Amino acid sequence: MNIDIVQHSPALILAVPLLFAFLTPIVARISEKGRDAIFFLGLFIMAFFVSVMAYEVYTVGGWSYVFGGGTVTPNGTGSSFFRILFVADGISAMASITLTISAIGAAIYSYKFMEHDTGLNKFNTLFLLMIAGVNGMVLTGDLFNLFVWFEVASVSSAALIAFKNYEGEAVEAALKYMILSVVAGLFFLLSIGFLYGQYGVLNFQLLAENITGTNLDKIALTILVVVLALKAGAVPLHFIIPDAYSMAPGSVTAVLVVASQAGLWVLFRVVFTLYGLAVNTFTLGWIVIVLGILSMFIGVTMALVQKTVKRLMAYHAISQTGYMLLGVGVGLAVLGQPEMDIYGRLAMEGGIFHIINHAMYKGLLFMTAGVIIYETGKRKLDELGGLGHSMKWTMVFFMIGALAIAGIPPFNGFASKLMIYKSVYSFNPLLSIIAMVVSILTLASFVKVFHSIFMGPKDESVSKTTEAPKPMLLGMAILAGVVILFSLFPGLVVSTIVEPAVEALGVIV
Amino acid sequence: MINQLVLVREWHPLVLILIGLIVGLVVYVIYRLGNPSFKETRYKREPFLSGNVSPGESKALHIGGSNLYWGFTRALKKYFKPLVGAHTGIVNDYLYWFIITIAIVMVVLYFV
Amino acid sequence: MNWEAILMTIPYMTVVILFMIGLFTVLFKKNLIKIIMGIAIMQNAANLFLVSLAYRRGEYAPIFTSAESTEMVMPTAHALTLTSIVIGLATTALLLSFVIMIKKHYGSINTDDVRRCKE
Amino acid sequence: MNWKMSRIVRTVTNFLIVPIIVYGIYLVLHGHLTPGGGFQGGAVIASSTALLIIAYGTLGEHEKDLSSVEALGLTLFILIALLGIGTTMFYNFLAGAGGVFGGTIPEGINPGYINTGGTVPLMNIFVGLEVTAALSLIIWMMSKETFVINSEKKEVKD
Repeated sequence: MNIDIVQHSPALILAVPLLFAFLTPIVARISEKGRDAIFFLGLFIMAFFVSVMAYEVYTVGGWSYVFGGGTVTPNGTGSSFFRILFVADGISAMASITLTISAIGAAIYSYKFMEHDTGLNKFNTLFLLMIAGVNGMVLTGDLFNLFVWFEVASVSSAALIAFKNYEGEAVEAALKYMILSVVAGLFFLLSIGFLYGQYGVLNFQLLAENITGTNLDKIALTILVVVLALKAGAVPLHFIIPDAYSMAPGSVTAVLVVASQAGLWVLFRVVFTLYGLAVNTFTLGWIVIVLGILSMFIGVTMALVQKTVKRLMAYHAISQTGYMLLGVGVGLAVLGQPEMDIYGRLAMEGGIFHIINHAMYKGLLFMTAGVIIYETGKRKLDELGGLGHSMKWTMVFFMIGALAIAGIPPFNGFASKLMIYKSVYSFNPLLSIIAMVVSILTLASFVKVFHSIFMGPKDESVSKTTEAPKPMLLGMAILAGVVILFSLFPGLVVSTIVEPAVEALGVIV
Repeated sequence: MINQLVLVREWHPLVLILIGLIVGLVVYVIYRLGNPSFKETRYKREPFLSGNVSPGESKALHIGGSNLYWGFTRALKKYFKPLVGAHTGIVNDYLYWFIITIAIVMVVLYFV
Repeated sequence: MNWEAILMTIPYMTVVILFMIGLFTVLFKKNLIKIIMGIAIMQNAANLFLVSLAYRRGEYAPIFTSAESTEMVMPTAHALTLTSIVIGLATTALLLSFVIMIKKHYGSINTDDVRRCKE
Repeated sequence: MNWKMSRIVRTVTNFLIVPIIVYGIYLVLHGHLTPGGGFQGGAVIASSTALLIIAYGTLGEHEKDLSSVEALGLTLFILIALLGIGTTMFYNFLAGAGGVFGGTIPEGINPGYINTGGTVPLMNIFVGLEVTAALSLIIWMMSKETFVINSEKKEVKD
């Protein structure tokens, strides 16, 4: 009974968090310590399987894993005609790596962050369920299975948003997040119906082979693009994101950022592999670019006028998502044309590299905001001031995150933004200029936050604040370490992680 | 090998950090050449707050929070007022935007 | 007039009508409970749409042990509908408990009052 | 404040509970033969819990037990799926292997034998367990909230 771990790693990446999520209530009855041990054990075993899968994908190449099927056929045909199929390729490997790093950082951070709250076994279960949901959304190669994991991720993240109750506002944010996710899920179900009705197949690869651009396919594509843009937080649909990020507990927001980026990963997989050249990619590319530009500009201008820390950072998450949409939108616009090799591939690499960069420094920033609220209990920028004197480490982490998000040269934000600027400039100079202006405005708003929180005289009302407890600093240190690692060796990251992801977009393994 | 490891299409973070270190070194050398006995005298007087008494190291000095960019927001009021107004917080408006975006994208994809 | 074809589209017409009713309720009604009812109507419409996709004229239900003939309908659409119903239950239960908590904190479930997270 | 229905309702509920639960268990067990299965059977059994809550006003201090039963059902479901990891996850290793649910399915029209489904009936049982506990918990939590509002007769503007 030799179990080939490598071959089964996609399934085990899902099974382990789910198993430990459901074990938590039982173990919690026996001992509180046991429950936290189970929580971290589950995360580290999942991290092991993610690294095994990623190593296999980057050395040998992707494969697809059929649940309950007879043998694991390399290209997923044969008996897997009607079975649920997981695809382990460049995209899922990179997305799982992003999720694992921020999940481990957030888990260590939340060990101390959540200690004043009751009902912690529910928190652990929901946290693991959200991770399983996001991993499922990214790994799956089956359209309806994608809907199931989309709902699992939405339900668990809505419940986590409503976990800490700030006089009912958190519940309101969770309710809105849930209503929109459910309505979007129903439209998603409609588009699954359109595609299944026409082609009788739900599997990404077989659908991609026989999709022709009929009108019904265009309607299904529109619904898929808009639903996934809603999950990712592009501008006309971004309204739930600021409420959700600002009301969720600090550690949950770091993973929530990756959960909405899973919407982006799936959007790229749908647009590139499922539809590819069956639809007029120039217009589709321009639609994604317009979504990106809107998200960038409106996200940052809204952030400038914000009054609370987390809401400001939430709007920045939206504007950074605009960068990713812009990068990959340019790649999509020139798909199939010769320019693809000149700047299209570079734009896609920049967009996708920006996803993992953003997940790292945005998680870091939200954790610093969480520390400030954990220590002072105040959320509004006007009431905070002079915290730099007592919170040295948090200030250092905040500066690393703020410089990275603003795209200051040595940091990883700049590496991916430079790739986007260069390639988008040769596609259309105006877009690149807008991107640079938005980057300057991002820096402006983070200077505002830094000044109003950390600088200024030592305030008596917040004088008793001490530095954040050790686990929270460790959680932030992990993410800051990854940010610094990516900023020192961008070439390494691009060649090992980002290029296979761009390769995987073109062809389903 | 280092080049392959770090270079991202002509962007080389280590070169920048190296340059930063060198410039830092030069600045430090110039700082050390300075005359340590120089007393900072010129700006000894209090900053001129148009006659008001300076509130000292209290919280009042700290302009922070939302009114840091009041000039920027006031100048672009015509742009910010509708933009901030659009974020009404009512679930129905959020769903309007969702349906409107689907309609627009469907029309654009159909006709172009 | 090809009555045959028109009769075949009746299920899909019902789906459209139901979906529009649900969408109308969700978009224009101000009471949160009514919005959740609208979502439930839309869920039923989506389920009906999935089931009506699987209809094949003259084929039998895919019950293996009592099959009159080997002409059986492909049951994937029914499996999808089952999962969608289960998900519908989970989301409605979560939405309703949120509404209960909002009623406790805000004292009203009208969407015009439930808008502290704005701007 | 225990809010109870009248004695007639309580006695009728005592009689009604048994057939509902038996029918629910039938649905769960024959999931792989007749329409029904884990979720539907669990929902039927959970309706008996709803009946209990309405009649007796309270379910007693069983929240912890219910959430443990739910967690147990789901864990066993995942373990059964993982046991088939030899070939792939969710592999039906019991089908046709003799043993508890491994009987071979006879050809042609037959009433359907319970001993045939492989891991499917086991999964049905675990899902039935989980859904019964989950739905009862949901109904109990929601009714606990509304009982509190009604019983305190708080003036709540609507």
